[in-house]
Amino acid sequence: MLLIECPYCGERDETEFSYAGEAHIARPLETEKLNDAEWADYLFMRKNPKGAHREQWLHAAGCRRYFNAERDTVNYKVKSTYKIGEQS
Amino acid sequence: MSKYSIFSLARNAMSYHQNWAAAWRSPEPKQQYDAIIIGGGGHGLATAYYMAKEHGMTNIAVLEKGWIGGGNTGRNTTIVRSNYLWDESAHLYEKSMKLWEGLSQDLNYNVMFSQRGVYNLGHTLQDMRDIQRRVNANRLNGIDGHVVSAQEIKAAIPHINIDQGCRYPILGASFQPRGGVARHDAVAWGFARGADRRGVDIIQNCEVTSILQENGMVTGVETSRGKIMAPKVGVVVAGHCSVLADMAGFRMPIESHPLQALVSEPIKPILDTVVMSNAVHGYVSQSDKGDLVIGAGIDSYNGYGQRGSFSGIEHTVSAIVELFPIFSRVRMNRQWGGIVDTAPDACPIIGNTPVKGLYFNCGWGTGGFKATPGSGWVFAHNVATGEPHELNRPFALDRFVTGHLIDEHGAAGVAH
Amino acid sequence: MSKNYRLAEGGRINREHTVNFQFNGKSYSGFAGDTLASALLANGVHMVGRSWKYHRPRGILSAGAEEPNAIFQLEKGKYTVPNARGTQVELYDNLDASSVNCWPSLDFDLMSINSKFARMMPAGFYYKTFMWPKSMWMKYEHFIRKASGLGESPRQNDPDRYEHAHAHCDLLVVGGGIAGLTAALAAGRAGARVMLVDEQAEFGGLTLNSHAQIEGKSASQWIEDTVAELQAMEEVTLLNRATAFGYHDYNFLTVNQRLTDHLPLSERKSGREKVWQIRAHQVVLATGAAERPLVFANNDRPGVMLASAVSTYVNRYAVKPGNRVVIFTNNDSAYQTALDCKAAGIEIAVVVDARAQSSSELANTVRSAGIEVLNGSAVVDTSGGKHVSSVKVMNLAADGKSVSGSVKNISCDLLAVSSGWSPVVHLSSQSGAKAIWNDDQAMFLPGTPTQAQVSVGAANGTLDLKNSLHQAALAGNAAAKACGFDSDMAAPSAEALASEAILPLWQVPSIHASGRGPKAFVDMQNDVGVADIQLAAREGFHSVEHVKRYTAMGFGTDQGKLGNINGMGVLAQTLGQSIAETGTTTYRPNYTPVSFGAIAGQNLGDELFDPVRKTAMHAWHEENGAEFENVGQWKRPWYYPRNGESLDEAVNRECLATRESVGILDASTLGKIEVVGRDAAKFLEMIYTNNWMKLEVGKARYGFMLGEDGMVMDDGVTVRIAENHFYMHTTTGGAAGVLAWMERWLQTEWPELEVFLTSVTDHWATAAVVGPNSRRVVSAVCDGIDFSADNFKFMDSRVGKIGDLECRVNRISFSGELAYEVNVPANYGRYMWEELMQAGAEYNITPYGTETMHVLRAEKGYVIVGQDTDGSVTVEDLGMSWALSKTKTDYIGKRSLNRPDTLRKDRKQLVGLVTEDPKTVIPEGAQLVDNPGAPMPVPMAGHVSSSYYSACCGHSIAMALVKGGHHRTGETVYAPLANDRVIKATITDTNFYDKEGAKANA
Amino acid sequence: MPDLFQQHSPLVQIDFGELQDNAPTIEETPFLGYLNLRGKTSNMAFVAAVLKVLGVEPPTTANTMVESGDYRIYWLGPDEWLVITPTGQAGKVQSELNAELKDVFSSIVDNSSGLTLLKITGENATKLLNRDCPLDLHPWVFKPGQCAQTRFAKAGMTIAPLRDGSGFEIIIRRSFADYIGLWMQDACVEFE
Ligand SMILES: Cc1cc2nc3c(=O)[nH]c(=O)nc-3n(C[C@H](O)[C@H](O)[C@H](O)COP(=O)(O)OP(=O)(O)OC[C@H]3O[C@@H](n4cnc5c(N)ncnc54)[C@H](O)[C@@H]3O)c2cc1C
Ligand SMILES: NC(=O)c1ccc[n+]([C@@H]2O[C@H](COP(=O)([O-])OP(=O)(O)OC[C@H]3O[C@@H](n4cnc5c(N)ncnc54)[C@H](O)[C@@H]3O)[C@@H](O)[C@H]2O)c1
Ligand SMILES: Cc1cc2nc3c(=O)[nH]c(=O)nc-3n(C[C@H](O)[C@H](O)[C@H](O)COP(=O)(O)O)c2cc1C
Ligand SMILES: [Zn+2]
Repeated sequence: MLLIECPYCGERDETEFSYAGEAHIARPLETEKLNDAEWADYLFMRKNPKGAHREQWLHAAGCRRYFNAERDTVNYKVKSTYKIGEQS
Repeated sequence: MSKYSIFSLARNAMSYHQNWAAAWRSPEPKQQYDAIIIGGGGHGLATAYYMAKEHGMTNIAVLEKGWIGGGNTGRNTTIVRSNYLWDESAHLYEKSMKLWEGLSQDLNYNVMFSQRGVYNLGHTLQDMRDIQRRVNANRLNGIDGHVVSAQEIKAAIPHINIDQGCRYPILGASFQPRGGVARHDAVAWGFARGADRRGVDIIQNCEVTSILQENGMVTGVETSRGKIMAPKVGVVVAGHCSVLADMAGFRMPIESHPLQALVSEPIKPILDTVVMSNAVHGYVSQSDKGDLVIGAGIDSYNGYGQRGSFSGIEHTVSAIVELFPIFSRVRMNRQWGGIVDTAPDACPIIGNTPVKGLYFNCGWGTGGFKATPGSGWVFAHNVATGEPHELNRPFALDRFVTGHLIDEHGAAGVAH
Repeated sequence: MSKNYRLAEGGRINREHTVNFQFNGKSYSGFAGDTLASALLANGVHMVGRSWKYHRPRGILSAGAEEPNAIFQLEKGKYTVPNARGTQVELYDNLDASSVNCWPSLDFDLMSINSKFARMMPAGFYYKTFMWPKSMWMKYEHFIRKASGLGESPRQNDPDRYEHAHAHCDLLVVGGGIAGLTAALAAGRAGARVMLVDEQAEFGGLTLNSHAQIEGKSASQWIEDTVAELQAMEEVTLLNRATAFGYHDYNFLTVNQRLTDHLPLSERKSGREKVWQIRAHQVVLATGAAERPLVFANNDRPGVMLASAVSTYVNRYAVKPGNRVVIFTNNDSAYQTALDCKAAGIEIAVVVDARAQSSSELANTVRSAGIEVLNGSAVVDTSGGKHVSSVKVMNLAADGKSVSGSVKNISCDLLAVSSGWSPVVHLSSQSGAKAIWNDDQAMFLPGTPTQAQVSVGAANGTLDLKNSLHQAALAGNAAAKACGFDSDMAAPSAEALASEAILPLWQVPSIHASGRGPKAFVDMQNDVGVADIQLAAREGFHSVEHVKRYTAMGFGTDQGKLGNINGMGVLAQTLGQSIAETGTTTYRPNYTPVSFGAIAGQNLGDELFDPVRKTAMHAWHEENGAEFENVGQWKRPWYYPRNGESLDEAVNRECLATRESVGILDASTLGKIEVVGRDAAKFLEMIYTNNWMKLEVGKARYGFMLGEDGMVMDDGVTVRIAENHFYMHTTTGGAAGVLAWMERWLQTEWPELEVFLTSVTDHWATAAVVGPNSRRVVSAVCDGIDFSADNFKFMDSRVGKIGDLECRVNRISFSGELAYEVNVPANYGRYMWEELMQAGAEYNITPYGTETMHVLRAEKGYVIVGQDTDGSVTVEDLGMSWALSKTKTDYIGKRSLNRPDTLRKDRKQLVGLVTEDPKTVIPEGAQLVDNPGAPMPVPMAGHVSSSYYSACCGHSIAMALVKGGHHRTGETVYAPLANDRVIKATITDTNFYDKEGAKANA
Repeated sequence: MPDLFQQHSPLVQIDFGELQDNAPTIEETPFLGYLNLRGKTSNMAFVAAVLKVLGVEPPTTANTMVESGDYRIYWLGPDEWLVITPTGQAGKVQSELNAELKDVFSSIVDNSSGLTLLKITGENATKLLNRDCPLDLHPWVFKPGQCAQTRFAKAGMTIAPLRDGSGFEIIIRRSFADYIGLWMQDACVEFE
């Protein structure tokens, strides 16, 4: 059971959050200019690393903010959490 | 090597079982093979088996980082069925079902495939529409199944709660009589023994650490036990497929999630079919040892930890007690997790990759055990011939580029 | 009738309180404070069950959680519990226990014939046989299944309730033996928030048996005083009968507290069990150690018992487990058992010690008490039918690898065994610390912690009192300090006791050739013997995980607590490798099994399994006889049957009444989101597929939302309330998802946009007033609005009043009728509804539910996302490309619409269907084919997503997704049904009623 | 204002009157005014406007609340607050805020019918709430002046300790209120 530090509210139980997948995937600015493969890359291709992972979470039952976390996908330890737009 | 039978069992009993041969050898890896299969789960072993059996390729190695069958094959809830919605998947899973039906005999290894039927319950009007749609499609695809009413369910499963006043009353179900369960470990062992008998080297404790390529063509792999060369490499590593893809230099549309399961203490037979529910979110069957085998959905986050969160267990167990209130005093014995490779459309990815000679078979996610023989069979064809079989062609990686996704979330629904 | 093995004095039982109970239909008595096991032993009952596979007689082996054999069915009927461990069942009045896995009776068990065929049933025999003939497998399996399992599931619903609790503490101590008590005391005195849990009824652990002294008083006095001191501390919580069964990430532990199982059935009430979910800053594991049995031929006979268990029965329960005992050990601790037995008047035949010599103080005390010790010896076999009557002893080589010399037969009725101790590293291992093998101590010790936890006392391999206390005090102090408390408690004093090294002995060498001779058991519950492990290794199952799965070692209700380490030792020996190389299997929750009911807690049943969301008018709907439909978590009126009407009858009536006069629908469940800010319109341009910049204030527009994959995700009408203020509707089921989705774009992708989103779903109650007379009804109720057709047009939004109450009225229609949606704050929802009903009375205003709503919208060809779409349908597929902006360069999902697959001409497209026979309604979910006679697999053209009988049209109508359907109008398709019926239908457009839209615009 | 008696609380179908002897007291305070206030505290105009209307700046410390006269302001997020007003005053406060914030990026949404408030007091209040709320409610950790959004069972809630230490107030959504009420009633069986 994860214990996640919301950068706004502090440490809270995992059940207050919902997971929102890989972080730092920017939406392409001019989507029309992408070919199908590049678009597929944005849509579907994921790093899915074994180890350090940067991901988004939503503090759904709390402040309703999305934020980023760096979490290890093997031992599940959250190394840091940081606000959207910030670097960890 | 002797065939397994009641007679060989009796004969060996006379010699106090001192003379059984190893089910598979434990050879040292050779430097060069015609093909390498990475991943000694059910799918990898089946691939090697069918490559040897159907395509005459015997100079093959299966490389397994741990012990064979120790991945999802060894930790799944063993539900087998083929009642998928879309034609592409229905045909693939039905191929697998047909192979299951003769598998013990083909392998000369009893995988205890038990066709006790599978119920997929519907709890809302939309559930029932979806069930109708799927069953109708199945029937036109030659796959058995019918829609049953709550009363028919009750008649077949006396202990289920069909009280219409409960939170999500059971309105009906789809029922596939040919569905059922199998002894998961035996599937890995049976394929391993079958492959080994045909000359395949099964090499355990051998982790692939990099994929060797020259000019966009695969040449072999680096492993924890040294370099092993081969012009063809099939990757069948389930939850680890992104890790292997990374070694090969491309990305996959896959996320690896923990999927948990649990068992009760062994009890006398009380449930002789398989019951699955999307809406209430849980499924249960009873193993031949007597434990209730229970599972539900994935944990939301990516994870390679083979464990998930307790909240998932809590929800799963309440779903089961909601469906079967009489199990309330039965006790949960053990829980565990696997690493499932989920694809955006809940369908597998089987076929060629950007690297020549390198083939991937993954994305089975929460429901690939049932596909083990079929997946191995088509992938053997793909690796051996270099071209996909008709059955796996729709499952190529490029569907994510064209947009031709095969959305089986409805049929896959609750993890299974 | 039964013999009395109760000692005249001593023990921690309450002799004032006799407790009568039943076992296998016979009546017995014991005392309060007994366990079922101790009470049976006091009555001379050792044999309590049969083994799983061979149905061998089995007796009580231990006195705790590790028990593999003494498994009972407790009670009958609704209170029945399968697989209860008799060693942990507290005796209560009229307890009714019976043996499991034997038929017709424990003494005469038909299946014990399996024992005769044991040779045909080695490990993994299933996999080698039962394959021919193929058709017979399901029959074979039927019999295999019959033989499987231990106890019986209840057949009735559970009368008990279960509870949950969340808790937080500075320090959680698991295990209330002297080590746990000491750690808790140190932190507790420092003022920390401490929780101490122990699975037993009493705190004190193993030391409750002991004659040792702590701080100059008897151990039991010290325990009593310490517990009292802890109980008096405000921030300390002690939970007894509470098992920590799982250790998860982030120091999250689950504890199951049994609240009533120790009470007679008649006194039980309220919650039976409580599952605590505890987050602890620090954890001290003081879970003790479990003694290992020794492995030799026929080591499973009733009357063979762990030496420490013998001591426990004697000292704690004042029970003599036998009259004449042989003690067989490879380490010092069993010598204490010899002394305990002697003090209890049990005759000691001999102490058989595998070690060539033993000269510790304890061993010497035993010798000087006149007890014979045979060093360098081993018990190689036992005799006796259903109870041990004698043992065979031989000389054992110094390395433990062979036996020799003559066989001594020694008679006895009790064999106490000890193969050393295994620290209970389960929770520590679950926490992520991989147990480490220690050769000197011949045990797995807790590994390096990966979380804030530490093991102390016997759980840490510390088998002496003084050091246990010392470690525990240190750990308690350290934990308190880590939480910011000043703590420096000195360890309670006790005397050190030196002991001699253990001689690891994983199996007593057999006098028979490999695989022959009587079975020597490793895992008693699953009947795994030495020969099974050797066979597995021979067959190539070398990994300990393979051996586990091939032999079932450790799979039972005891999870191999006693057998696993011995099994690993045997495997290591067989493979010629060390135990460290062999390793353990994975430790996983649960430490001991936990009722499903306890894990589910209160979250069950019609009200609490999942939230039931109700609108402000819910009570009215109930009072007026509505049947409800689950839509997401909401309960929505489905239809309002009158005088026993069927669904169809009610719906036909509701439809006609609405189209002919006026109907009313509770539309409160639709998601409602306020979109506010300078960039609100700009934001909607990205979220919706159509244009929003130019929408006039006071006007509404219908829109589609796509996922980035281009598929329809949600739809709804959005009203522009002010220049920078929109009021959005989502589908009922989609509300939460849509809000999170939009927030995600705003917060993570376009933070520069000045837009705020607020959900107001719960704030507004909405009534849709629908039908030609709707204008009359709403204008009678709502003041301050000009309802005239010219001034309040279709898709207009107005603010008015109901009395003093402000209301918002939108002229939107999901039915093709003239219709108004009236919104008021939900506290007034019922008031508004009743006002409308009253005003509508003269027009026979008819409340209708979701079913009629579905029919009305289908008559107009309006789609329902999730019914007519399934995540693979585009707006174009729905034939609604008018809703796709041609001018916008981008919106969510737009790029995906140009992928090759979305451009395909043969995509499934939404069409209407009219059946040949107007009365026939095609079932929803029917598949459509062009040629019903085609051979299998029959190519499918599409499927029916919505289908109804339309009373207004006078014929059935349907919507279907058909391949290339937009170009197939007028063509025929067939719906082959499961009952072999085939329905013929013609493809039409999807608008079946009032094609020109005159009614909605009236 | 329309007649108050025309209002129905979301808990109209639940009676907390007769709970077990040792159960905490559960009382609804229905019909308070609730405004959802959004804005950027980096914008001085926003802060000033709030100060002017409510007499206090919106709290910027996470998980805290402030009181000002009849109003209470809960921190809900970095740019989000819940303003609680006495019954019937939400509309007035909303208009005042709207007037002051006309040209400031902000949003004031009336959610008065969307929420309701329960006071849970008595010795076992914490126990009852922790039956299925994962938050640490211990007075060392969660003090008067603090507040938090969290969950109770499968529903969300906003919770704050009462000033006098007698228990907590929780604010819950209308459509989940019945569920939470039933859950609590059921849980109270424990407190015989
Ligand atoms: C809890 C749970 C329940 C499930 N229930 C069902 C069900 O009821 N029905 C169903 O049909 N499916 C179910 N599934 C899914 C099913 O288990 C999997 O889809 C299927 O077993 C996958 O088989 P596999 O052989 O591809 O993968 P695995 O069995 O996981 O095999 C992959 C192997 O690759 C090895 N490997 C990984 N990386 C390397 C490397 N670098 N070098 C060498 N080897 C490597 C791994 O060690 C592993 O042994 C369930 C899964 C889980 C976790
Ligand atoms: N001489 C020997 O060989 C030997 C062997 C073992 C122990 N000992 C002595 O016994 C004493 C042991 O004291 P200790 O306190 O370390 O151990 P203990 O065995 O006395 O206490 C452990 C306690 O933990 C409880 N427990 C275990 N797992 C639990 C769980 N998951 N949840 C809840 N409770 C759980 C048990 O009920 C028990 O009360 C020491 O004095 C030690 O020297 C001696
Ligand atoms: C179908 C199935 C049935 C199982 N039955 C049992 C069981 O009866 N007893 C048990 O202890 N474990 C049982 N397990 C769980 C295994 O012990 C083990 O936890 C699981 O295979 C995952 O491996 P791991 O825990 O070693 O990581 C079962 C597993 C599966 C997949
Ligand atoms: Zn937060």
